[in-house]
Amino acid sequence: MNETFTKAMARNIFYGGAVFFFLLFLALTFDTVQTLPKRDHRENITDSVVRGKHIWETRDCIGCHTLLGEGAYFAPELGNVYKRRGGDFIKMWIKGQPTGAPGRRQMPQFDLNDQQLDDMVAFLKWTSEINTNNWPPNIEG
Amino acid sequence: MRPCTLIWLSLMLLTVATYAIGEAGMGGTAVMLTVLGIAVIKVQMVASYFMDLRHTRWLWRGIVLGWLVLVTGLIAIAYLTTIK
Amino acid sequence: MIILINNPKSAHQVYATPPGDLAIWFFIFAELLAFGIFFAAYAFARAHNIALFDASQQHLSRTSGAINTLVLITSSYFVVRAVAAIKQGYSNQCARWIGAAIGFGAIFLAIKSFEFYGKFSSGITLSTNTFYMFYLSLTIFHFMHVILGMLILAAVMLKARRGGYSAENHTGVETGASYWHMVDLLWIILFPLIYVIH
Amino acid sequence: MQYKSQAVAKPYFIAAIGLFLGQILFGLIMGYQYVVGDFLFPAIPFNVARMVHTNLLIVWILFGFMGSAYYLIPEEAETELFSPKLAWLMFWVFLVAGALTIVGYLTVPYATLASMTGNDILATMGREFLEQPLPTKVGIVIVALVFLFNISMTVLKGRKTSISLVLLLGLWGLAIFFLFSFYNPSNLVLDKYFWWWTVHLWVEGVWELILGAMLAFVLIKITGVDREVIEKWLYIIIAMTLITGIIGTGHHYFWIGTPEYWQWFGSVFSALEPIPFFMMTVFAFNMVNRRRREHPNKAATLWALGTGVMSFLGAGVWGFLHTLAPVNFYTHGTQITAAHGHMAFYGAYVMVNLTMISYAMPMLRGRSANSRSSQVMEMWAFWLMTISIVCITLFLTAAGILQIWLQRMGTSPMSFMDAQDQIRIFYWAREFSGLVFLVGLVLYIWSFFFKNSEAQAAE
Repeated sequence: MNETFTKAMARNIFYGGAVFFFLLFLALTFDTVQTLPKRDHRENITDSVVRGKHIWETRDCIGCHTLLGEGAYFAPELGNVYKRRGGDFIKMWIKGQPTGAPGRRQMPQFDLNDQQLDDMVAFLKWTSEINTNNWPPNIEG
Repeated sequence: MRPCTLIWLSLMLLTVATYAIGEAGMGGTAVMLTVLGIAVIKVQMVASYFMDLRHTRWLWRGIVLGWLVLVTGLIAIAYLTTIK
Repeated sequence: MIILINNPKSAHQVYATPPGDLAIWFFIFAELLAFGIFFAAYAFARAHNIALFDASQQHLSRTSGAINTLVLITSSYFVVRAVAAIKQGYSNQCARWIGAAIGFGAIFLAIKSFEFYGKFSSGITLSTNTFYMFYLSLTIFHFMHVILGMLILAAVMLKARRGGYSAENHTGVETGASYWHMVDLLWIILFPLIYVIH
Repeated sequence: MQYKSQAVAKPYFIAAIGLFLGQILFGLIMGYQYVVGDFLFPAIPFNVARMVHTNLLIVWILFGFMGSAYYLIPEEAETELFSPKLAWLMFWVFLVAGALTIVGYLTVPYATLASMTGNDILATMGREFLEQPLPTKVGIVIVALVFLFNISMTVLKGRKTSISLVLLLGLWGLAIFFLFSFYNPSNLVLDKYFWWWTVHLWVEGVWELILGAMLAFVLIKITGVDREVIEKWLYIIIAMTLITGIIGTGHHYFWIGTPEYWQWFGSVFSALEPIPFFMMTVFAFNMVNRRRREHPNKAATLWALGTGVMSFLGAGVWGFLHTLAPVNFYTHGTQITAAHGHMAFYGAYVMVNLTMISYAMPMLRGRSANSRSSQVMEMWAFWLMTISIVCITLFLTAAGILQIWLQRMGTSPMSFMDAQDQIRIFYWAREFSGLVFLVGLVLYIWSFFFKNSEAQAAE
């Protein structure tokens, strides 16, 4: 491969290609951000949902669970858990941890008060209503 | 008349032909294959004459024509499976 | 340029590599691959929903699509003339031909922009339906390639005007020409596929 | 080692390997917790072990990148490093910040750590790979900026080669995209959308530039092929990387609430993402076959070739396995993702760092290559670690396929935990492979302590 292709041209293609596709990516991002309001029902983000997300983050739930399929694969998917189990089950489950069953995977006790439990359920309810192009395949998630 | 001018004119004519077929609103397998055939001829002309691949080793023309046959073949298959 | 077969009788040589810098041909093949997959994806996506595709296709203006094809083919022709000119060393003539090619490229962009304006103002977006998603994706993706092609041609024109190319050394012109012909070649498939076949 | 300021790379490499060992230990803890759920509970719950595992991985690879830059840039720019003192200072700042963060994860409940470190002022914690407290994140930005200032000044005052330019582009890109980790909107969809700008545009964007530059540098030194040819290929490879990788981000935007067209763009462009890795493998083997000199460091050559192959397998093939939207619909959020993650990260970023360390460390210790016996030990380590990662990936792929079959297919899908119980055997096999990996890593570390009496003199 002697002078048939030069480093200068390869460099031009690198810069041209990178800038071109980054601009295209920005255009797609712009369109996505414009279209999102119609898909993620952001009007339902109440203060409780916001507090719920904060609790979700500060207890590092993503360290064991997946949310909309992203996270750790140690514990069940929680993106659709509100539809699978309902709010009361979620609160009862969080309060009842850890099970202490020998050899089973354990979830820590986070000592959430009732307000925090309601916020967590609100967040999980809101997350379950995002239009995810009907993912996951079934209710088991 | 340069060869490339001849090619240019025939490309223009084929485009008008495709447009006419489109305007006539004809559908069905025969029309689809004709339009695709015209597109294949036009692309082959551009690749061989405009891109001057006819003066190069067979490999380079083979890559472009192979790609062309593959793509138009897939398109034809996709359309054929639905029209019947 | 390595010449494989130098056949004095037929007065044309067979070159080992295509015109222009081989690196641009890597880029051309990658683009052909990406567009090829998109064309096939369009065809197979249509197979799932023919009525929707055929109905939405009626709203496209086939006339402006056809005119755009003629414009782009003519622009490609101008670039062929430019390469022919530089091969004899007429760099000014080459620059003028490329200038004309860029002009026609601008006409293409204008017609296309008018078409896009019509679609966007009537509220059509990438998320309206699958047909419009493909129509807008493919044509905008191609639209950006026309712009990139014009930038490359502009760079070549400026260098040609400064006499940067000669009969012996004009790889840059052929590189820009090859990319521009690819842009035209893609549109030649795109026009019948999106505007005509149903 | 032509410039004495290159010596600053040594502590970075040592810290990198140390943290690497820590990462593997916590990986083994997690692997065991997959089968014995209450192992070390509640002292180290799974999510804490995971934070430590993933954060140690990222930190040690950043240490490796910085060490490689401090070794490579002076030699490329043919001038002394702008300020070795600054490099030493940043080394300690980064090491202490990293260590404190890990100690914070392990000793304090995460919620308390969050309230202690100003997460209420600016909430950036609690997201995968970005669990670091705010002060650590700010520390990372400072260290990155000072590091970039240091090497950019070195390049500015020295020779500018394509390799150092590409490396700088990659490292500046790394710093810029890390800034998105400070953006944490309350709308989960927007949060995830831009979270991927840090994660994906790192590992499938700018990090591949760093990978390409480091591999090109080592290949020039080992094969002696002239710089022009290697840099030409480098540009073509990283051009394909960004052409496919930037829009390839779309394969993360299938199911998180973003519009449907991402399924087409994401699938098409990420399906092309293996091409640069394939080109890198062809490039590596091509250069080694056309080598103009017999470099005594055989181990580094093996690592360089291994990087090409394993990054193509792990990132390319295993990535393509589950990147098309119709396939990803079933594999998303299963062990298939974990399988791809392990081999891709090891094949691309762990191996390129070990390539650089394996090449540079003898130089930093005054010889062009280690003794034959040390290199043989290092090659044993290479094969043990690489085969172990292949096994982990195969076992997790099998686990993932079974998980999908049981949990997501058919008329009576199992619940998550029932499905997990059915695939315990693969988790046992994965844990065993992890132990083999640890043995490999220990051998790798041991190879540095071999007596090198009969080693060649410094180049």
